[in-house]
Amino acid sequence: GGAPGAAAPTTAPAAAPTTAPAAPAGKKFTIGISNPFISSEYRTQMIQSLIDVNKEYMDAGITNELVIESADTDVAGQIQQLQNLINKGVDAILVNPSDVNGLNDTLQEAVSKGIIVISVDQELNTPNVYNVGIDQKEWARISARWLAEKLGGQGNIVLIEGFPGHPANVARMDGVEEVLKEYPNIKVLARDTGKWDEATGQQVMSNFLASFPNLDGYWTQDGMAIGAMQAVLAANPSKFPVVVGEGRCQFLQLWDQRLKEDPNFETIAVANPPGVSPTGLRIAVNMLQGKQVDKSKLGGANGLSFVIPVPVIVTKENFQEVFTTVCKDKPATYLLDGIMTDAEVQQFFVK
Amino acid sequence: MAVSLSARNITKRYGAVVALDEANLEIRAGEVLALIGANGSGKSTFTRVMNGVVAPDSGQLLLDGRPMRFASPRAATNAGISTVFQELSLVPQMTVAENIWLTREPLRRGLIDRTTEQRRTADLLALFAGTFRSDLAPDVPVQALLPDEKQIVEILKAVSINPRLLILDEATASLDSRQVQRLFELVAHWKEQGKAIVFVSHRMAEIVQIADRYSVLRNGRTVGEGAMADATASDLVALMVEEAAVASVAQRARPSAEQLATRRVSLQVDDLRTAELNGVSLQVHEGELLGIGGLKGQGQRDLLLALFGSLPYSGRVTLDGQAVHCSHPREAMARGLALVPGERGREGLLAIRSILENLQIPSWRDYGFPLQMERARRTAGAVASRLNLIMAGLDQPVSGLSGGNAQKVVIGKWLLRNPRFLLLDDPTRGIDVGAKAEFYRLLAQLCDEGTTIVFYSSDDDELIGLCDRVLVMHDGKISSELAGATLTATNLIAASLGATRQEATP
Amino acid sequence: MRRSRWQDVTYRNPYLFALLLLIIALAVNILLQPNLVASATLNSNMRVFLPLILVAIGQAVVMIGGGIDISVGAIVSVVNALLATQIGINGDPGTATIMMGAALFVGMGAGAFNGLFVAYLRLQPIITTFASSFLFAGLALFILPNPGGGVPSLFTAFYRETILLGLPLALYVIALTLAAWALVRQTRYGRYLYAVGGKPDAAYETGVPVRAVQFSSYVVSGLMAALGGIAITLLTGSGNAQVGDPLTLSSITAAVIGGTPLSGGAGGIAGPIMGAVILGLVRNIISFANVETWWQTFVNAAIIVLALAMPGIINLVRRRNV
Amino acid sequence: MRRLTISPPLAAVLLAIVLFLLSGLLPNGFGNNPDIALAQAINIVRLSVFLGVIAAGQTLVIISGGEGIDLSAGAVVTLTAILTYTIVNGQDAQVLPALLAALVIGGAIGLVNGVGVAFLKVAPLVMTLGMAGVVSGLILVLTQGNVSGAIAPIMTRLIARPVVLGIPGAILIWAAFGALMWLLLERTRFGKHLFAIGTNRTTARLSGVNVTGMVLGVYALSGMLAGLGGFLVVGNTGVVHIRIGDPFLFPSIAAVAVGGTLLSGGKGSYAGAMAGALVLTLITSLLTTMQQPESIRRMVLGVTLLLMISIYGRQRGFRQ
Ligand SMILES: Nc1ncnc2c1ncn2[C@@H]1O[C@H](COP(=O)(O)OP(=O)(O)OP(=O)(O)O)[C@@H](O)[C@H]1O
Ligand SMILES: Nc1ncnc2c1ncn2[C@@H]1O[C@H](COP(=O)(O)OP(=O)(O)OP(=O)(O)O)[C@@H](O)[C@H]1O
Ligand SMILES: [Mg+2]
Ligand SMILES: [Mg+2]
Repeated sequence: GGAPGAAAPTTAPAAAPTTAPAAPAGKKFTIGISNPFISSEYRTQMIQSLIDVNKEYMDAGITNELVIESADTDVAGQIQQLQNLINKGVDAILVNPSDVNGLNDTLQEAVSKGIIVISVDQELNTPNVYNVGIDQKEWARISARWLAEKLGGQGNIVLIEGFPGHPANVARMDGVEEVLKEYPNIKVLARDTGKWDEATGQQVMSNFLASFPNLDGYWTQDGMAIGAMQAVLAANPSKFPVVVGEGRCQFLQLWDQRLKEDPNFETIAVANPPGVSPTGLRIAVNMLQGKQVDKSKLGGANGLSFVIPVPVIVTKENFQEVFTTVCKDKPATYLLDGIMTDAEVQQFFVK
Repeated sequence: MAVSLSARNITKRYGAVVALDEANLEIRAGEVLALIGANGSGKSTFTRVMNGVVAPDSGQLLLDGRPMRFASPRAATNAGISTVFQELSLVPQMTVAENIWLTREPLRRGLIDRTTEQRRTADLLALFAGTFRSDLAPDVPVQALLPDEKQIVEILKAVSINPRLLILDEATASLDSRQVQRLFELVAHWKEQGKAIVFVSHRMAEIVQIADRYSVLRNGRTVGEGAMADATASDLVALMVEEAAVASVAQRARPSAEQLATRRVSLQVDDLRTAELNGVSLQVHEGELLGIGGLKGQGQRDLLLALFGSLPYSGRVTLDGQAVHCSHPREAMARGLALVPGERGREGLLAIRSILENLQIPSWRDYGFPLQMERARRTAGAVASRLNLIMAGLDQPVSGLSGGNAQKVVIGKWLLRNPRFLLLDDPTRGIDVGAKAEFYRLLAQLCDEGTTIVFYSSDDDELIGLCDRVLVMHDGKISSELAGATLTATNLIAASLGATRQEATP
Repeated sequence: MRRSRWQDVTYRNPYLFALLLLIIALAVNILLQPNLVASATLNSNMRVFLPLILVAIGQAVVMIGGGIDISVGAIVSVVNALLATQIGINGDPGTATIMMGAALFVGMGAGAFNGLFVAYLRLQPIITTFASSFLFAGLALFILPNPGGGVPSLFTAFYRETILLGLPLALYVIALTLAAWALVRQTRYGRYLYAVGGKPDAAYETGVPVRAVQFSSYVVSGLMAALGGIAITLLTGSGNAQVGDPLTLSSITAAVIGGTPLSGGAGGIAGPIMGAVILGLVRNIISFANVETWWQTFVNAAIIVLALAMPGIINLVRRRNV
Repeated sequence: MRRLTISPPLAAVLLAIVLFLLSGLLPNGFGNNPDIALAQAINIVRLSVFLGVIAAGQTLVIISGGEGIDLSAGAVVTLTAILTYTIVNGQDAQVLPALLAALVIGGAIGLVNGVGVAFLKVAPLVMTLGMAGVVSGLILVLTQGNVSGAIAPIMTRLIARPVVLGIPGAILIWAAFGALMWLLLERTRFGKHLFAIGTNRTTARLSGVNVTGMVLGVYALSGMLAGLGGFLVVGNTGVVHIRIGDPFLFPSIAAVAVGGTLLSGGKGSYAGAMAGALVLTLITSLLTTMQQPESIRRMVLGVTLLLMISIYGRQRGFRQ
């Protein structure tokens, strides 16, 4: 998949470009990835596509191995992962952080050793640490806006969120609230956490359906959307609520299944791409090769974030196309994705 | 330092059970008071009131004439009262020295002085020198000791505080005759020092030998007190139990040696060896009551456990002419064996479960699926009444039973199975005279019905009074065989010490 | 009844097996990562292990006293939440010091809460501390609903970078606790703890203040959890109300590998310290042995299970050979 | 002076009823509408079933004593849920083979626990904790993070949808299951031997109970029941993910404790665990409806647990 040019560069750099340490000619780069949580399809796909993209560079003689530190662990464990990467002498570290501040000192230590550190998926506000990821707030606004419009600006809804307080969840819920503020006639009856997993999402939705038999719609995110949809299908309420989906083939299957019963069924699925990490790998390699980052293209809290546009949005318009092409030969767990090509990431660098 | 303690109108209830009912007791320095009574009459409870473990519901304790209320065992210890508990108060994981000096460790600059502790322990052990194995040393964990050695440690622990009042609750129950004699020598010495001693035992001979005065409990009430010199053993028994005449001494009509010889050999053992047994061979006839004697810890326990399939062994065991090698108790059970183990609480009972379940665990397989509970209750109830078990009901947990009644449950569960071979490891320990007499009758009856019994007892009188033959064990071997005319107390003691070898009677 | 020489040796040195494992783990790790013993690397490892080490020590004390503390992880979280919110990234050293002192009291308070229920209200330890772990975890989330806050870098730098005479700070902390423990073992309190864990009824009949000793063991565990909480806060420099969660079960595993049985009355703290280090080293080894991602969790768990089972396997083999 | 006593299962059921009635009083509770109340009650019971079935294995293991506990239950639920999902793969015909596989695999893992506990003398807490890690690792190795499959329509019909009189199949299955558990514990030799080994293993052994066999069997059974739990859970949710079983682990232990089973073994009932599962599910649902944050929920759960065990979990005192 490619990236629509939502954030395509137009102007030349204004700020002073950052310099990355240029590697001596002929030296191959070693890249490390630290991932503290593997028990999800998102992370699986992320690791796999990292391996695939690195293979490209390895074949081209640019990198050698990709050192993978990946296990289910806590902050202390991730600190140990990072220390091991430093001790193994990697040139760049991609880190999917388990904690927003907890790794700061360790990441600084890596930076001070001349290692390029890029946080993927989750934005960190740490000096000299780059971020690569989507704009979570905007990501949530897309589906929230769709829901509000579909409801015609009025109705009773519930929200099922991820871990309360998790930065990504906070950003997303902020986005949702911003949108809902514009629609005063949409009433939020209740809000609960589905802890970002299908089963909990399913359980929470079952509870909601039992408590609010006349629900008009709900907003949710990620895998919880599948659980919630299952709950609605199982309860089979007299009025089918307006649902928000997720960018995963499994959800598209449910969508397809529902369409057979109700040809007018509509929903939306916005991809949350694991591909931001391999995109991060491409950025790291370019930096290691001495390319200069065009700081004016960066955003985020500390101006060090590479903001990757949302690669796929599925609505009734493109549903059939995505479902029959992308999902055809993919497992149900496949997340709709997008990895920038090496050419595409050049937009972030000084020409 | 002369002490006097009197307990007045002590009452203690456990739910519906009245353990002590206005009981009284009086003891002075320099005397040994025998506290006697049937199982469950409240002796242990009484001692536990005196040492602060149990808070009485009502009544008064006077120490040296002043009213006293012990808030904890510690307070009693501080007042100079120490106790040898019936169920022992030792921490298994800790060493002998650590156990003896617990709470009273010798200190130097606030820290424990191990050297002094070891020395003092060795001094105490010297009191019983020669009556235990060399394994019993100050720095050995108590869990590695045999029951009699643990009992000795418990006694030494009680003595180590140099008490003014020493309470011995069935302290002799696991001791052999030599150890008991040593204890009695010490008791005599302590008496001279002016200590007061409360002595609880079910062995009448011991009581007669050591006590100056007696106090008898029946159903928690004090029913008699007086000087030992003024009473005979049968007087005391009459006080203890309501039915007048009980055989206080074991007696049984025995078949003659000729009669026995005509019966077939039902159990034969050749060269049995375990960690403690150094080659034991023996033969038992059908319906014979074979006694096993000897000092504590000479391998008697291993012999019974090995026969019951509970210990790995080498050697040959033949049951009814068929060679068998049981590697689990259930295999032994299937061949008609039953074992009443030596440590009731640890090996014989399921404390928090009901009497019914305790009686039926070996037998559930006979009650089909789903279990026929009515039938199980009926048979269990029959055994309980046959043993005169005093209980609130079959559903009562065994933990609420007195020591002796609990022992009846352990015996009862095997009677339910009508075993063909009954192995008994000191089964009358802690059983009162009434129950003992009933038990002896039971043994006789079982023998008559053809049950083969191997009976180890630490009570020589029992062996002499009941057994057809007695094999005395010494150092993991059978050192002699006594029967008929040679089965006498003197011979038994002599053989126990391994001094002589008796010839078997022809 | 009679015990073999091996049983005797292991009885007297309950941590012997842990020591053996530690040596093996160290050897394998050094083989794979030769610079492990360089003081910087040693420091970077030990500072990560220290929180678990401290918590495992407290756990071991409770276990010796015959209990178990399922709430240690939650106490760590409470302390972390407290420090991160009350000190803050830009907090001044004065407040920070006071708050760390206060954190110790909070930990002991939480331990006292457990102790009250277990020792004086006589509830079963495992379920009581299980219940209180929910209470404490809720409290931590209440204090700090969202990850955030932190402590000044002055403090984290001290924790992360202090190396005296070539040895990391963590080693001095360990030496200090070992010395304190050696002293405790020389006191009556030490004996009481083992007696209470071994057979509480017997200890009571002997005059040991059983309830007070049980109570105190939970206070010690709370204190050690608070120290662990301070250590992990200094390690991460940030607040996260769930940071302690994984420490509970790891601390029990570390204590058991270190020869402290769950049945109480035996063991020590040297073993659990080694146990905690072993758990950390195993993770290192897996990382440096380049075990494939998908196999890492399995290999890690399998090694731990094997380590737990090893004494049993040895005994089984020995019994067969008798 | 008799102390007021109440049987723990009864106490838990009473608590459940009180909680349920309370939940009706909430702003968006069922109020005085009996139809909604009934629907709500059925929903609560249905949600309790899965916890209840998983708590069954936990009950057996805890009763068996020796500090018995099964911390691998969560991981086993996950593994068997994934297995069911992949084996069934949307086909009704594959449901029975999948159930069989779930039981066999769960049982096999339980058996390994049993071997560790019975032969290698590893403390159950750490043995099963270690196995939980091993099973989680196994899941990762096997799935590599990707699970594909689907449940069969018949599973949804039988487990999630109403079968008779508006009662979902899962509840009927649970009722039958509860009766079987009672039979197993109270009316079979296995049950009697289980209580015996939970109370005193030496006594049990010397009374002819095959202690090793029982320990092996009980852990294997616990694994099988967790396997059954995994099968039912996926039948209900219709989706799996790689940690689907985790949220059931600690509640399964709490349910057993709330139901009055002694955590030291030898005493307890499955009726108690069933009531405990109901109580826990109700509290969770109640707090959800009340819109309480996670922090309050946890604290309420902790306090409830403490209260319940304070009512009947007290141990004997030293001084009598
Ligand atoms: N902890 C307890 N709970 C309930 N009942 C008890 C308890 N301890 C003793 N009892 C009851 O109190 C009565 C007296 O018991 P106690 O142990 O004092 O008898 P005893 O004279 O020492 O008997 P034995 O000779 O068998 O040791 C018995 O009926 C017993 O069942
Ligand atoms: N004295 C004891 N105290 C506590 N637990 C014991 C004791 N004896 C045995 N056990 C426990 O019982 C279990 C089985 O022990 P053991 O193998 O001796 O008995 P068994 O299984 O009945 O015999 P077999 O293996 O020959 O069938 C072990 O897990 C052990 O922990
Ligand atoms: Mg008594
Ligand atoms: Mg065995």
